[in-house]
Amino acid sequence: MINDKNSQKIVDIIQNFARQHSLWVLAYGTGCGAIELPPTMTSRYDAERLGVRGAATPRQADVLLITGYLTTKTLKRVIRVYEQMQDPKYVIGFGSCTINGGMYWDSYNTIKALDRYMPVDIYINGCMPRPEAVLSGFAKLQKLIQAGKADGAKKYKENLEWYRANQKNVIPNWRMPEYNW
Amino acid sequence: MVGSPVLFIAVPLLAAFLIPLLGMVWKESIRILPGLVLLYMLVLAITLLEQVMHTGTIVEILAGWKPPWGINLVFSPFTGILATLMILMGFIIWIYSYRFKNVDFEEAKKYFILFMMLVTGSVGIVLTGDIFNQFVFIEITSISAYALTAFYKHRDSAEASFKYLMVGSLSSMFLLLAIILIYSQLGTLNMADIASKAHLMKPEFKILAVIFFIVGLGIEAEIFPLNGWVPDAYAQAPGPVGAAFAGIVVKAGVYALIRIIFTLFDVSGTHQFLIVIGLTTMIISEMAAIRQDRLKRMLAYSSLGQMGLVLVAFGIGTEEGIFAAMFLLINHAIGKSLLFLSGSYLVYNSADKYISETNGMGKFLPVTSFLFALGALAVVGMPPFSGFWGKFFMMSAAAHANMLLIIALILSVSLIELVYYFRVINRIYFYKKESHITPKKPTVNAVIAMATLGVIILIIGFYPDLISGYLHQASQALLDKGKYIQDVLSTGQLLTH
Amino acid sequence: MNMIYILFTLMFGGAILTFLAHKVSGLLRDTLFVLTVLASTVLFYTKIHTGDTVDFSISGLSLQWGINAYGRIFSMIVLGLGVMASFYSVSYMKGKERLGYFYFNFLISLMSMMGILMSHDLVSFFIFWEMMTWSSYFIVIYNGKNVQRSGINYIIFSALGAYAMLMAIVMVYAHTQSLMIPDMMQAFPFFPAAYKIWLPILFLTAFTVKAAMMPLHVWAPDAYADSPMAYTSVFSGALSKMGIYGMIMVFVTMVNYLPDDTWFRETIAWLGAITAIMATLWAIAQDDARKLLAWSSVAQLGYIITGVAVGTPLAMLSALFLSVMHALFKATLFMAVGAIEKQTGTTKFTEVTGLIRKMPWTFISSLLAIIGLAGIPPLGGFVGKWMLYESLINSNHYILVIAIFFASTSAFLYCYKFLFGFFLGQEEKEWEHVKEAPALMVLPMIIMATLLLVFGVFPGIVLKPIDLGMQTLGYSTTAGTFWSMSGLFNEWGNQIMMRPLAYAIGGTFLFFLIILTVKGFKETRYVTTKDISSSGEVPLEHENLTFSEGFYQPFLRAVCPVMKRRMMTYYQGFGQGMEAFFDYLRRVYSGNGQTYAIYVIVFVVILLLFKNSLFG
Amino acid sequence: MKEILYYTWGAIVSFVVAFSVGITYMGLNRKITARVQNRYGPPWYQNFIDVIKLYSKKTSIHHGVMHHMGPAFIMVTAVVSLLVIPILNGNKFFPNLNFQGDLIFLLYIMVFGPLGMALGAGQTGNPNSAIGVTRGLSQMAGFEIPWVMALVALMIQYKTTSIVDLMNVQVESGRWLMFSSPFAFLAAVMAMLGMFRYAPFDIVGAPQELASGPMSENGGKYLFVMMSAGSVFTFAKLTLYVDIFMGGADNLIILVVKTFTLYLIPMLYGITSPRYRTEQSVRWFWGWPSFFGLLAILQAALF
Repeated sequence: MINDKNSQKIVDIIQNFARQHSLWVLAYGTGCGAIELPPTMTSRYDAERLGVRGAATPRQADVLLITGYLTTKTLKRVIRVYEQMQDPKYVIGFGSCTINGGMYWDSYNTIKALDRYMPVDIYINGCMPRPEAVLSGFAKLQKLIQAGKADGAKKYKENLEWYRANQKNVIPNWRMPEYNW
Repeated sequence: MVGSPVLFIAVPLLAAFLIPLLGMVWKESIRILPGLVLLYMLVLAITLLEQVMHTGTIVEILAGWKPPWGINLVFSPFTGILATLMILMGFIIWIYSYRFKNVDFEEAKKYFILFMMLVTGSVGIVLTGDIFNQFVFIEITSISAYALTAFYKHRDSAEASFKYLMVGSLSSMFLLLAIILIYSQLGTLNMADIASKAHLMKPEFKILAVIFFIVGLGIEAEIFPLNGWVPDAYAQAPGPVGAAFAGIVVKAGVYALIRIIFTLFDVSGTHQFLIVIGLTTMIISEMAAIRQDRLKRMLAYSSLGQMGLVLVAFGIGTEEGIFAAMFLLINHAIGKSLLFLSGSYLVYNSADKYISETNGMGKFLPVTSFLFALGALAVVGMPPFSGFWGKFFMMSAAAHANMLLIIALILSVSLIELVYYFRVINRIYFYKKESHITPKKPTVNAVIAMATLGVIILIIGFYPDLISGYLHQASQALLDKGKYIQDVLSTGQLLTH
Repeated sequence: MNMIYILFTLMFGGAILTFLAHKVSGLLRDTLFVLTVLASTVLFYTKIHTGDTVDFSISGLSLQWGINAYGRIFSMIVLGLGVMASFYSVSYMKGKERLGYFYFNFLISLMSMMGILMSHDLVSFFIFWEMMTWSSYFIVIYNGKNVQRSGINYIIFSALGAYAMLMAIVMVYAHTQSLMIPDMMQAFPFFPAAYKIWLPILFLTAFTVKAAMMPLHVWAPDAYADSPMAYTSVFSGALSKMGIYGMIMVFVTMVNYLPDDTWFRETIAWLGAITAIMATLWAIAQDDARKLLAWSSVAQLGYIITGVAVGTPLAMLSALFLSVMHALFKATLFMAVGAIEKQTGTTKFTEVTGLIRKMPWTFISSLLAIIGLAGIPPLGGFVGKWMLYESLINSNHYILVIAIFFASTSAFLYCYKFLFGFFLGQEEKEWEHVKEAPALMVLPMIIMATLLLVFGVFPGIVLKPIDLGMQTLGYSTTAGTFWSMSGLFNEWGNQIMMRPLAYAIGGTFLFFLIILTVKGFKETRYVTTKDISSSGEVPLEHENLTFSEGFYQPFLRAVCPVMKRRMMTYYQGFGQGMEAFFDYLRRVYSGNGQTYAIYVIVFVVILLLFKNSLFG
Repeated sequence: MKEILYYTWGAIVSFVVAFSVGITYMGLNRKITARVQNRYGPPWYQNFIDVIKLYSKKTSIHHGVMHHMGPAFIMVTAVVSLLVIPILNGNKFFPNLNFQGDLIFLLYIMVFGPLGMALGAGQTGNPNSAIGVTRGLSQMAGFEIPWVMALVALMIQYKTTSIVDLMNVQVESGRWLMFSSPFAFLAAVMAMLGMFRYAPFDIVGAPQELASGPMSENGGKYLFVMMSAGSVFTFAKLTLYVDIFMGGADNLIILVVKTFTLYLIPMLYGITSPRYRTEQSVRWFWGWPSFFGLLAILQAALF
């Protein structure tokens, strides 16, 4: 019965619906982008009507929001946080800095392309992206989830060695527990 | 018949004089002779005591003069028990001090002579039936005690001895005054005779005599304002002498006081006076004891407190009270002697005899420490050791006499006593030894002496019936004044026939 | 020879033999020790029957030993704990010094506790009481820690109590000419009025010292904490119950006959409740497990005292039941602390963490014991507390029940602290080598924790002997009335209502545990305690992030006004004042011969001046 | 056997009802909070979605046996108190296990779960969890006082320790205890604020401060069970209050109305309040609420 394909499909639909409408966000306020989150969450734009809600710890979170540039120092922590999150999990790159370094494109200690180090499901462009952009980003993510295409975590698992190599490349003293998903 | 009471005085006195003579012949004899004498006396005392218990008081007349005029010795259950106790203590202390001053012949000779004198005098005080004779014995005891106090010839011991001497001579003076008063009034010195004629005395003279007796004997019996010499003397005298003071001399003093109060005169208020003075002694000396930092002084003060308790028990005045007092007396003699004997080994090699110098001795001197603890428990009155029974009988006697407040006072003072004894026990067993102290192992004879005392404590603790029968008779004998008079005086009559 | 004599000879002889055997060999000593306890237990339960007595006399005092049903309740605690603790201590004390001394005093204290229970007269009661005091005292100072503080405190307060009791005993003896306790009971209504007030007060002073009631409790935390844990289990579990034993007798035989006993009962009950509250608060503030459990013992005894003082049949039943339960769970907990101390060398919560996987059996038994202590169903503690509340409410003690409830709620705080401090928290490299305690130590704990569970579900096992004992004390049987009326018990005293509830608890728990386990079984992983969500930071091996310093700081801040004053400081002040006074008085002995001569003269003068009033 | 089945069926039904009502309440709480804050807010069924999402999380981690069992403990409290508290007057429809003395039983079983969960939280080794637990326990020692005072007042006034008896009293007299024992009700309601752990008493799991405290290591299925238990327990507690103070309910609709009215109190008080520190909240509970509790006891003792 459980293995039956149709019922599995129904279960998938329900699960995806639930995942889609209940996004608990762990906002990693790395850069200036963090300032855009309060308006997103509060009365004006009210992200909670989409089911988006803050999560306190990585164990409870579904979405990791990288709000801005990442230095190599913070990258280590971000990776740690990402690895502590439970499947299914999604990453949103927030602002230009996560895409190509943005205004820090030539900084010696800033990460330029986030997706070399962790699987990003959605990038939100802008410097800074306005709350509307953030909301549209969430909506896009929800669509991806509904379609079952937000599989960054799976990619990360599959290409772990490549990611690890990149990560170790920029982080000099790599003292982290093994990733046990 | 092994002998008669007169031997209790004659033999040790003789021995005291023989010691130097024999010492010229065989040096070891100065050590052995006292022991033999005391052993003989002990056997004699026990046989006589058995006899007395069954047949009644033995009165012996010296030199053929019949009682009202001559000197007589009374071996009643009461005096007999005290004499036996003293001789027993003397014997045990002899065992303990057998090796005392082992190397120094002259010193040892002096010690044993004085010790024999001390025992003679004390036993004499108890046994004699003549009041002037008693005075003489008190002087013998005192003088040997002065000498023994100053035995070490240190500055401190000489000072202590001098204090003792000063107060002691005052005591003799008052005693003599009292005796003169009595003789001038009644023309007799025989105790029984005085007792039977006491009502003939003018009341004010009687009271005066009692007061002088109380002061004179109170110094020996260590009652409160008169006992300033005690801590110094106990602390400065050699260990066995301290034990002898606590186990023998005080007992004699208390006996004399009690005899005066119970038998000689029936002045009203003396019992209450005993209680008040006993309580005062007890409270003040226990308070002083808890603040001592030297072991022997602490023991001395504690001894004062115990004697105060004994006086209170006598002051109750009932048969039960006297029984309890006797019990306490015996327990104090045994327990305190044990404490002095073992305590002097605990602080053997320290100059100042501080309590803190007993730290950690439990590890190095296990037997001595154990016996000290046993003695302390017994003195404090922890069941099932001997002290408990004394305290319990005393309490119940007081309760029967409806003296509840006194019980409460005594118990609160006992609390103080308990605290300082347990402090010492804690130090002995659970503190680290001070590095500059080298413990001295007790000699075999010392261990035997202390162990004997320990065994007696345990035996009495578990089986108080062993002595309680005797003590009941003794207390009846003390209370029955008429019988005492009759016994003594009728012996005289018998002789005339 | 009577079996009772044999029992005491056995225990006393065993004690001495054990002491002597210490010099010969360790194995012989341990064997003798355990055999003595076992043999006397077996002897007691097979050969000595309720109602057996033996008469004898010492120095004209006629004494009697025997056992009644009331004493049997407590003998259950004493011998049961004795057996458990003896096995435990053989393993716990291995390799320590002065074991002969320890075992000797251990056996003597067991013997004297049995003696207290079997004394039918006041003198042997007192003798055994004092023997219990000094033997336990010698164990309290066995470790040599804080000897002058905890030891002397203990002995002072015990002696205070004992002397109060001695005074009461001689008062009774002087008045009735008999030392028999039954005679005293019969004669009490006819005592003079002053005696009727003072006797219970004096007796209660003695008993409340051992039961560590409020103004007389200051010795208890130190003494419990400083004695070796192998003995503390007996000390806190059984020895303190002797105080309860005596208190109940006083309340039943004396307070009941007071013309107006309400104020008396209320005072004691409130003192018990205040003890419970204050000791609980102090337990919360402790960082050392020994201290925590010691204060907790004081608190638990506070409940029992309240129950005794209220004195309705149900309250008495609850007090006795709680006594048995307290003996079980507190002994288990002290043993657990001992096991941890043995394995890690420390008992501080701030030092040891995360032992749960290293010492699982110790954890399980202390978990059960803690649940019992906290009074959470279905363990034994709940039954006792439930009866206590019910009795307090029925007897109109409204505020008292709040006080007790407050204490019992706050108890959760230290209960959690105990479990968390040792067993939970981060698992450190420092304690990686720690292994489970030896079987001989774990087994007694497990057995007692299991008993706690059994007694919780089938309280009738314990309630029935208690009921018999209460009938000896003159209560009518509680079996038919209270047990069935309460709806919690059936006529056998077992928890009928608890059965469906236990099914519900068990069923729910299992169901959701299965859901939790089965759901995504393959994707559920164990991660170490270093792998925690701490802002992306990875704690290093030597970094211990466990929260243990200032554990209940906010709560303590909230209650700090009541904790500002400590009873101890008052006693210390009193003690110092007394010593200063003594020191002042001691100067009477100036050490100056002239002064002494003057004393003599002054004494004579005073006597002469007042001769008429003194001897007139 | 039949009885067991009957009770099991009853338990399942009550559980489902309690779960759905409770979780709806929590969703409504979010919605109302949002409206008060001038937001649109999530839909009322948002918490359903959250629960399902948590259930459909694929992976989860635990830190040991106690941590694994923690949510089950708290579920036990929720379910057993639901079974003991009579849901409707006269035990209609929902078979129940109440008995004489169940009030005291409830007081203790309500601690069982949180304590068990606290053990689980302790095993995670996360300092935030332990801090949260200590705060929770401290706060519990605070609010239990007025709560017990209120209960004791009722117990002594009506000489019973059974909830059903209290309900019968109200049914017979037709007067809610809320009106006949107003102080007890006040004290109990003030204690309820602490029991629900909404602001201003939400320091236990304050997300910004403690990263949700005791739950900070729980995710996925563990959080799912805890959330369900929370919703069941919410319903159980509200039902208990309705049973004791508001005359119980004859059918589910009345029950829902009454419980929701009651639920508005902590909810609205919470929305409009900042957060107390632990000692502040503890002292708050020992202040006015306990005073009202005392008044309640006085009232019960005197009248």
